[in-house]
Amino acid sequence: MNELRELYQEMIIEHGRHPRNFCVLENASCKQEGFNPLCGDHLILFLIEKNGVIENISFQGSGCAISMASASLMTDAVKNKSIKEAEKLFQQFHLLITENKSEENLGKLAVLAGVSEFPARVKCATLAWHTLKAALQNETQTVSTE
Amino acid sequence: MNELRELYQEMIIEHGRHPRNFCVLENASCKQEGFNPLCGDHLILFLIEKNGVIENISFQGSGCAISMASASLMTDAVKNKSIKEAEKLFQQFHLLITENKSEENLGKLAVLAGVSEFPARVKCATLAWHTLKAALQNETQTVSTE
Amino acid sequence: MNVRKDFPILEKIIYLDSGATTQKPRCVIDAIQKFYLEDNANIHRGVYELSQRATKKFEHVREQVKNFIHAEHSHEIIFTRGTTESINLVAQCLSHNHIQKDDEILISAMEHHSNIVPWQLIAEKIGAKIKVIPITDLGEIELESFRKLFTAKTKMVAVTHVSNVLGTVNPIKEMIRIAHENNVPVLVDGAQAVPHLSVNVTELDCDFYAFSSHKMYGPTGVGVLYGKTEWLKKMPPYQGGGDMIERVSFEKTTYNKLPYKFEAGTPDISNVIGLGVAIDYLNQIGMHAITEHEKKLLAIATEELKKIPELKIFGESENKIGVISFTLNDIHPHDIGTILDHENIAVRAGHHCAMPLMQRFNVPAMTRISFGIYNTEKDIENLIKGLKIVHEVFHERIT
Amino acid sequence: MNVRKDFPILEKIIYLDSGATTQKPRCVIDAIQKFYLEDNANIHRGVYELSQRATKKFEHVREQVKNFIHAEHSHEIIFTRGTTESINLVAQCLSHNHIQKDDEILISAMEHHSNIVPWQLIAEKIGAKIKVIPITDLGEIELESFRKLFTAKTKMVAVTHVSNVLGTVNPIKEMIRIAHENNVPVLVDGAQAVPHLSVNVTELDCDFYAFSSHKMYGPTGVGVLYGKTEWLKKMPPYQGGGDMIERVSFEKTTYNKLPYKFEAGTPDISNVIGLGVAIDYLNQIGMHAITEHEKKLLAIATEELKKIPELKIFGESENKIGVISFTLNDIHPHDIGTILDHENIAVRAGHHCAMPLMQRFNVPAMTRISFGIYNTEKDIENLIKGLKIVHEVFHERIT
Ligand SMILES: Cc1ncc(COP(=O)(O)O)c(C=O)c1O
Ligand SMILES: Cc1ncc(COP(=O)(O)O)c(C=O)c1O
Repeated sequence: MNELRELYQEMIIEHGRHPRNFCVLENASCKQEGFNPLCGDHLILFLIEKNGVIENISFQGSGCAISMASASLMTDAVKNKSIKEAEKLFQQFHLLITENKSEENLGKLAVLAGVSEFPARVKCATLAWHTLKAALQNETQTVSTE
Repeated sequence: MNELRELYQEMIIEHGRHPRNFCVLENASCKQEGFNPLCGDHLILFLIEKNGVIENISFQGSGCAISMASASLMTDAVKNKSIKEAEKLFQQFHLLITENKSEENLGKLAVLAGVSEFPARVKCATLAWHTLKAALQNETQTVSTE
Repeated sequence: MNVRKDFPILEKIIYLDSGATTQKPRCVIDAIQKFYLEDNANIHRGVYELSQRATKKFEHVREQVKNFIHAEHSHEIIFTRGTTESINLVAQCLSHNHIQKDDEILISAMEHHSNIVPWQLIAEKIGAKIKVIPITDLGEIELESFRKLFTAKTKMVAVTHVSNVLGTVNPIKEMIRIAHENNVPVLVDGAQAVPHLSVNVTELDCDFYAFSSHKMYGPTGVGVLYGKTEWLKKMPPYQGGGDMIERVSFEKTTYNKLPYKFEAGTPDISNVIGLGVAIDYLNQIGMHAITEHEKKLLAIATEELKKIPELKIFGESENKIGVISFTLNDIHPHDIGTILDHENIAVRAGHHCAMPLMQRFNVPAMTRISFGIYNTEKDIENLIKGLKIVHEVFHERIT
Repeated sequence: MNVRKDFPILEKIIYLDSGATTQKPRCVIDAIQKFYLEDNANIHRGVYELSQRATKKFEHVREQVKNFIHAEHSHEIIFTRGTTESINLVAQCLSHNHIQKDDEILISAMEHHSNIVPWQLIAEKIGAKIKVIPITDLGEIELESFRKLFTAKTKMVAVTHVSNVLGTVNPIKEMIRIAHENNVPVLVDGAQAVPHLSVNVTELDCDFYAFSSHKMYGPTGVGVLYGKTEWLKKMPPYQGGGDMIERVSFEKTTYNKLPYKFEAGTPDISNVIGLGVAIDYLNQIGMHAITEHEKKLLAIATEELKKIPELKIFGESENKIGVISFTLNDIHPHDIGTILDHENIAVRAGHHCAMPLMQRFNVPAMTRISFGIYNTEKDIENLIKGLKIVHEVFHERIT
């Protein structure tokens, strides 16, 4: 039960149910789809990027609590960050959820540390991030974490 | 070694090397092909049948000693026999080479009794017989014992 | 049903995912080992005794399969890799001449991807159309609609015997009758039927019947396609290679007789032998006893699950066997699966390879439990306890 | 090579038919058992730990195969049923757009039926032509003729790495170079190479490479197709079903990425895991040591067999590995096989699934011995003794 409580913290369930930045950005400079065929998690990321900075970001979609909370927390975390910073954040985040290591203060993202005990859920927690990465690299295909 | 000598009796090797009735019958009323894809044994049976009697029979082909000897011995055995008699002979012969039982005097065919110790070779010993049966039933396809 | 001792793995897990693949009884596992230790040789080729013995054992399984599904001839039993390959084989071979441009293929709204995509692939290639047989909210085929779907262009019906999501046992005998009145052949996807029901292809009068060894307590890597002789004869060969030929030359190649025409290359010999042992095992228990056992579990589980508020079951046909798919409030099945797994309970969460069916019921995913011969009431109790923990984690209490 | 203890079956038989299928080491047999006892679950689907573990082990084998044949990416490794299916997959997928009416496919005169019939099937269907690369009396590809066979219509070369009858190791690197100069892709049938030689597909630069687990000390039911990413991306999907799709709807289905696009349905999970253990086993012995061991046996056996009067060996290339096919006077190979079997020696007799090659050498059948890592000089001694008995039975004495 402890590991479960670690994974499904209040904040995750809350963000999962009421995700932040959950809307369409009409004037998005970039739109990217992400998909996890295993469990059907699906999201579309909207992005306004200017001079290497993520000026605004939002998403829509459906999926498990982990994937929705992660997308919600990510959009909060990378807003107004530079692309470089966002990429670094992803690296740090990845380390956190796979090895439960964190070298820096990840802020609210740290609530997802419990994922490290559930390797099967890493894909859920990273779907939004992989989609962001693809968006920043201007890929055209749907991103898949399968 | 004993079982081998039983199988490869003088007469079999001799018939295998110098098969009887090994020729084309120009005026055959029926021609039937037989094939064993496993070992490549192959023969063509020529037949003159009149009023239910096998008036003449011959074959050509190539294959192992058992299949050639069996074809040679069969053609000798069924010549001038009625179709009914030939069919009965096949039944008896089959019993001999599968269970080493013989209810009747099979004449020279009895030298193939050793096949009963080599189930893998039953197909070789019966190829000619199956081909004959098909010929008498007027089948058009190549007979296969595979 | 006193079989748990035959499945050592069940000491470690509460396994409620037999619909995905069943666990294997000790006798099947042992048979594979014994084959490799004592009988291993390639088949249909060697003149030596070892190979003959392997061939005999392999071909004996064909007989066993024939008897198990009550087919008329063992040459109507073709070994494939699984249900998926069996269906692809039929789709591909029929696309050579039977199904042509503008022709129509009927499949139901509850099919597994394995009985959708093969038809889509050939339909796209030759310009044929797929038409969907609708289902009711209870999860049953709409028979009247089915009847009306036939036109002069209808060339194939492909339908599942038992739904892997809804558990519905479809009225395939009736459906086959209707199709045959319209001169249309029927392929039945029996993947979820053969492990649970006594199947009689002769009585059903189906033209093709497909299923997988790994879902019926046998090893992976083996499936079966049953096909009526007349169809198998009409169909062109499937793949080229060893065994499926009679004679090969660069000028002209002739094909082997049934069933070998459809079995190119070395088959999965050891696992076919394992399937034979699985069939013996099932016969020993008796398919009738299995059906009854699983029906009982279904009734108990359905009753218990219905007590949970906000739990919605999909598939409520009267003719239903051991599968229950459900959603629980707005909790995503993936989260339910993780929490149950943490309690050592294996269930399936997702689209169950039936995305169009998810669309039909307008949910992205479901949680599914499915029963096998080894499940018990205790497993259901544990499941219910597990679902209470799901609620707790998500801050809701089951009353 | 001290490996016989790993193969209990060899206590009972002198096995000289590894070209048909190899025996399996204990570790491979045990791994299959262990999988079913501890890890059995369907893969790529379950969210629970058991399924995740099975998936991980399965995908790990893909890595192992990649490393074993020195491919660049593990997504270039596709699991099939065997060499035969691998070749059929390529032939079928390329017949959709790459190979068209009147195009030409080059195959050699020494191909196994598995690398002839799949091309004949598609050639017949689309109206393409098969052209045959001739071989010399020694059993070697005529490279100059090969070069001259290319025309603007040539769309495919399919050639075996090692002949299953002649033992010839073909100059495929050179052949691939020539084909690529002509912008033609090459499929290599590696069924008889992978168990005996260290294979490097990157260095060879082949476009496709096919082989079977059961011929390399692994279980039956599994094969591999290596394909270059660019080709695999260009090719349409092979079969439809679970796993190979991304999203399915009745309107539009999108396919999964590589390699899953080509792997529909539940694969032969337990045997893929067995293949992984076989690769570990081979790596432990070392492919170089294996090649050397078998070359030594080949030299000894060739010398001994040549002492037998009227024995004629087919295939006398300098580049040859552990296979010897021969005829003995006018004694039919089938009779030789039976007599040797009676002495407990398993050899192959027949056309070896290479009828056109039999025609080339104008014999209906041959007797073949083929070596594996477990064979010894003693096996060769026994073979020679057995052949003396053959002579005795047929009333001839070997001097
Ligand atoms: C109804 C149904 N059809 C087909 C399949 C596919 O079976 P396999 O993956 O063994 O080919 C399944 C199993 O997932 C199934 O439940
Ligand atoms: C050269 C060659 N290619 C292809 C095959 C066919 O392999 P499989 O039967 O495993 O598909 C064989 C084995 O018989 C072979 O020797």
